[in-house]
Amino acid sequence: MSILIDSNTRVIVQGITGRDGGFHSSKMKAYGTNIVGGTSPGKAGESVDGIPVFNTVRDAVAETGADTSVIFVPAPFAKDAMMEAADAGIKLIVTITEGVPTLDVIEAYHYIKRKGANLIGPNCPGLISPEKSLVGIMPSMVFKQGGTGVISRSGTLTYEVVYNLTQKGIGQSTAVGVGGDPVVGLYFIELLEMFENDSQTDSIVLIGEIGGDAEERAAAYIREHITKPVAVFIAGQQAPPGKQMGHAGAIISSGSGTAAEKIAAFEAAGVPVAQEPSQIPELLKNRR
Amino acid sequence: MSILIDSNTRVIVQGITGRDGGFHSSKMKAYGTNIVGGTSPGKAGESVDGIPVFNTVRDAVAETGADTSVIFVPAPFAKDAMMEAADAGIKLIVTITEGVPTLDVIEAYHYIKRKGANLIGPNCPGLISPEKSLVGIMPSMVFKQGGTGVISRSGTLTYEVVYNLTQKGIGQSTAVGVGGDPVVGLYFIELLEMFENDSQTDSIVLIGEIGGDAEERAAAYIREHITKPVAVFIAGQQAPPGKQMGHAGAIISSGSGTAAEKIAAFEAAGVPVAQEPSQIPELLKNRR
Amino acid sequence: MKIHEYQAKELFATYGIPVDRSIVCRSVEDAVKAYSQLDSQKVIVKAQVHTGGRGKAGGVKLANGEVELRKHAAAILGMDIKGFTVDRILVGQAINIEKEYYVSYVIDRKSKSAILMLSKEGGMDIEEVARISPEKIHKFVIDPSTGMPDYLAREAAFKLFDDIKQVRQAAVILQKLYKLFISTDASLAEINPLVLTKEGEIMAIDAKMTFDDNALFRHSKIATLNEPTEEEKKEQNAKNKGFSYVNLGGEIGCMVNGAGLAMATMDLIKLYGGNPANFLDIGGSSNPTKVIEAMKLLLSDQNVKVVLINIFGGITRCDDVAKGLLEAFKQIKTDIPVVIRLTGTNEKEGRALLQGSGLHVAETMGEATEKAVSMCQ
Amino acid sequence: MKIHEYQAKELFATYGIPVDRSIVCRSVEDAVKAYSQLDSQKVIVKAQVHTGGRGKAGGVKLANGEVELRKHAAAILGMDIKGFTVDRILVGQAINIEKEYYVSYVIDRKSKSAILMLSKEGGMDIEEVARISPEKIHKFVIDPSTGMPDYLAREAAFKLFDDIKQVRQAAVILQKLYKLFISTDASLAEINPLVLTKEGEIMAIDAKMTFDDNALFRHSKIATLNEPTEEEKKEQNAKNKGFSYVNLGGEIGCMVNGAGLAMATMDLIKLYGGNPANFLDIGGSSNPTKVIEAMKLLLSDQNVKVVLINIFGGITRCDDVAKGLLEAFKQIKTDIPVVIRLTGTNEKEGRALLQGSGLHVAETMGEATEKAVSMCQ
Repeated sequence: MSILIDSNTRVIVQGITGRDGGFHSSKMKAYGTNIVGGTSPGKAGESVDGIPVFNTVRDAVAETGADTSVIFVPAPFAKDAMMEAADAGIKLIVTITEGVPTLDVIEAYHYIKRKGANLIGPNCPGLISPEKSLVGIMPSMVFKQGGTGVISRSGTLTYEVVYNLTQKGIGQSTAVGVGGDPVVGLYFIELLEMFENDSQTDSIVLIGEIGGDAEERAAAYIREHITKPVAVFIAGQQAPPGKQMGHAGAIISSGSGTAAEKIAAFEAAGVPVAQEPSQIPELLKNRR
Repeated sequence: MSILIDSNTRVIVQGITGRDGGFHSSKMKAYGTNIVGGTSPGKAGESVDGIPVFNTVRDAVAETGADTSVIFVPAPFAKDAMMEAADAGIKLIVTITEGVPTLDVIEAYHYIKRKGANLIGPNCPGLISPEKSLVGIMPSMVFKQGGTGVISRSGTLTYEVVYNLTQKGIGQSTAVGVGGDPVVGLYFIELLEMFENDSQTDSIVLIGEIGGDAEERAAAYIREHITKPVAVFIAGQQAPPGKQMGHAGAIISSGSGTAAEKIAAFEAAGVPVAQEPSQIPELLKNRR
Repeated sequence: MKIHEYQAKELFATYGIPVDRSIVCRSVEDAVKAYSQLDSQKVIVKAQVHTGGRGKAGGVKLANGEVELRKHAAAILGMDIKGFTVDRILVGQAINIEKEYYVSYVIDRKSKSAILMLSKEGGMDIEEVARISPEKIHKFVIDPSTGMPDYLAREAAFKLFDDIKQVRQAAVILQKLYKLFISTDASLAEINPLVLTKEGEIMAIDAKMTFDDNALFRHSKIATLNEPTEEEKKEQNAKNKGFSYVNLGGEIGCMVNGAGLAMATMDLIKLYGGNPANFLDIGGSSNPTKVIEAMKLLLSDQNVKVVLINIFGGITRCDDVAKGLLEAFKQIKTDIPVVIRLTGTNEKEGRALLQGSGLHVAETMGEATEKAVSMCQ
Repeated sequence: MKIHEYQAKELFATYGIPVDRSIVCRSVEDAVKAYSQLDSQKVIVKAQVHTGGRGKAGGVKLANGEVELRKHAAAILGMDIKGFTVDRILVGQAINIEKEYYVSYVIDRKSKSAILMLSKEGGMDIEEVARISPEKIHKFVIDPSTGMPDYLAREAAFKLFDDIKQVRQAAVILQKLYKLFISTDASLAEINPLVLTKEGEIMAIDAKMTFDDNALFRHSKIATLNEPTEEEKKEQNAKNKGFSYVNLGGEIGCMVNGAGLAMATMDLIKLYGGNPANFLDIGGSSNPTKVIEAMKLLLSDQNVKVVLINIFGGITRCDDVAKGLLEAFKQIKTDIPVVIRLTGTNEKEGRALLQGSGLHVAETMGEATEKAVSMCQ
């Protein structure tokens, strides 16, 4: 087992004829992901790297039985793409697109939820269940199948952490990049719950950063509900208030959302926090 | 048992300080309905016939634990009242108001459904579970507790039929006036299903009329799913096409929605159709 | 409430939906002036009436040149189409049609939603298409909270077109038509046909809209477009007094409280061998002034030979109803026999009060109807 | 993106939200002219700066008469408030305030919604209210598909007012402010205080709005109101080149691919006893031109003594990254030492390529950071 995606997941790519969509479709397909189709209005009948293209998500779902979609369309069209996927019956929508207006995300998120589907992203690297399925833009070669679930607000920092895990022989059940925007889909608590319930997962790594209070809420949730060992890294201790650190969501506003508060919350909950990414494998081992 | 309402139902009246709202609140209360409160913005703290008035439905629900609301506000405000009730957690919304714009009903209906609640009406007389609870404007004295479920698109025609039943000693489990507009809440199929599953109900009377094809769909549903005896009356055999017969929904458009089609559908499904309302008790008895 | 094609096209234009250039005319001279303004050798002349089937009735003609235009305009103006006299025609530039499509938004009772209907079989009667080849009609149920987002409009447009440029054009039209439909509380917004021109444009060359009467209070501009027929005026007058009235042409006038019971009463008259003169629902209560007004309405119909009053006394008890009726009939002088049937709460007391009033009192609907029918013969 | 109070008030007025009469002025003479136009003995003079706390800084004054106005205007214009120089003031009619309230719409990460916040504690810093008496703040989570229907606006307004007339006034303001918030893709729309005047009017006498940078593409008018500081301009320039850059004032310049890793790198520098000069995320790929641009940016900071490059090679393999770096450093001439740490796919091959290039190569983040810090001392 793993969470959200596995070797049975059937994926379509929205925006498959775009530069990024095409490039990563091939990457995902090469990794072994069941990329069953793609969409690009007006290009039905064409194919990208052998993957059939459809005009609409509804057509793609009808023809391929897809249950998951990964979205690469430009930001102004991302809301429409997310809603199209949900309306067509897609159950997991992974939005890679960066720079989507927040109110668009809010609208799409609530619509997706109402349709009984899940959203990951936007502005995220996607997710991977190593050696089963990759949905997104993660560099698959740093991952290895195993028992650690990874949840992260970041991209390369996740790869850094995972690379350290893999090098120490600690594989991953599923790694999810939740996205760096202030409002995104699945987040710490939902994913912690999924990992807690996943039989393959034996430990969890949570990578947080400044901005918002999701880490604080996650810490409280872990104390109450998570029995598996968790190790944490928080980025942005040196970030000045009021400045956006790359990710739109990584900003200390009105003095709250600091790394110090977050680290304190995890420590208060008895969850070890790494000082550098390379300490994570050790912290996990110590807990086991 | 009965369906939708019983002696535990806790009812608030939206628009309780209006003429109709006040009059029928007293009637319902006198019948024994648990009228626990009413709303009228700006009149919190007042009372109508001993019933406390609140500014908002949310306040009323918080204070009284109401689960059902009956709406008497004027048509231009009915949509807002329905949505307010649903948003405040009311589970059954009964809209008596006549003349509500159809698009308002559509919007409110979908919102109510999304909130997991049920709508009856608008433009309906409400419903009654005799000797338990009356929510609406039905003349309670013609009803008698018993085993026949009644579903009707009409008001006085329902009373006429029920009066005939009661006089013949046939009581009712619940009688529901679904409303005479083209778009209303709970309708034949949902209510047939509820009556089929209700242990008190031993037979069902369905009173239809011209317009739409809900009777045809009900006939098919009865054939497939209803094991209890059903008797039907359809009004409007003499109605000319294109003319609205009182109810906004009672209109034969483009040659469809005629009484003849509906009667044929029930007969084809083996459901007896009365030629006059007074035959209904007999038809029910014949089936038992 | 219905409006004319030319009025619907004005609304279309306001909402940015492309329509053919056309001018409404009330005379042949107007039409000739319009012809020169349109600057097109061929024009279409179309009767503007509140009914369908004008084409079959000869109310739509293509005119090649001014002479033909004069001929057709003269022929169509004043024409009678299903009881409607044509007093306006629409003169429009003839369009080079490549293909015709059908598009409409309409209220769907079953899904309790607005739905979009599309078909490649444009220009035909859509009920005909529905009957012969229902698979050629595509339906989209619209979620009122999201309306017509880009993807849905595109998805719908793909049902009609393959070329992405045409799909995009059509999608925008579908979105604008939806906006018009919702913003005006329409119950129907139909384009039949929507055409693809030989020049590659997509436009509406016919337009039909009807509106929700219950919502006219918030659309005062549209309400001013109302043009009721004589019969509709009578119905409207009744409505203003709190009645619902429809003339049925028979001899037995009926007055009933409640629409369902009123329909059942007219059906019963027919069942017993009579002919109902009307449908008349006097609404919930039955106070004397309402009864007087209703009787006046019934008696204004020359065909009426008997009046049948069928009242169910519920919240208002039968004895109170009877008192009201007696008071009303003190003021109504007529030779036409009146049969009254009174049922419901306190019915015996009610009927007792009516005894000896000269009104014919009955206990059941059946008895009352039988009486009324026999008095008619 | 922030705008000034006077600009926000112009938006308020466009959306029908009542505001006090006020005029923006750039000089004392302007202010005197505004005074005569306002025709009010007492006026308020307020600094227009993109920061809070202007009141405490002396940037808000009540002027009774022209002499006082001149004095205050002269004092405030040119004032420095938290590093912002005041070049504009807003002169507004003084209002007879009965009571002050707080109202705002803001994006809430937890509920993933816009929320409405209200409090009877108006005029105060809302974070202060939240800290001391959170029960005095009322929050309404807004369903984006229904927005602010009448009932919800009324419900919210009842949290501030008891009188139904005031409730209705306030409810309309709440609906209009929501419309403004949504229509402009705002991330904050705050009225603090919303006041009830002694005359019974409800109006906004302050206005604060910030906007979602990601949505400015569809709000060109609002985008023109952008007034970046010098620092923000530098950040904006970096952004236009595909970077995220924030100056931190230390000596170790860093260049990292990915925001999270960049934050982790600056944290590690501090942990190892150094001071990061900046946050710099050069994004996913690391082609030579990007590296050159990023180096120019780092070297333009006079404080930078060492540069630390931390690259995770994922989709782009480390050997390809190394080739790019070598190519870039052929064109960059600098005496400042550069430490490079390269990890990820094909890292050994990558590091091998960099050997002998004059760049200091490290294997781990720890090692690289240690090196950079020691070089700095």
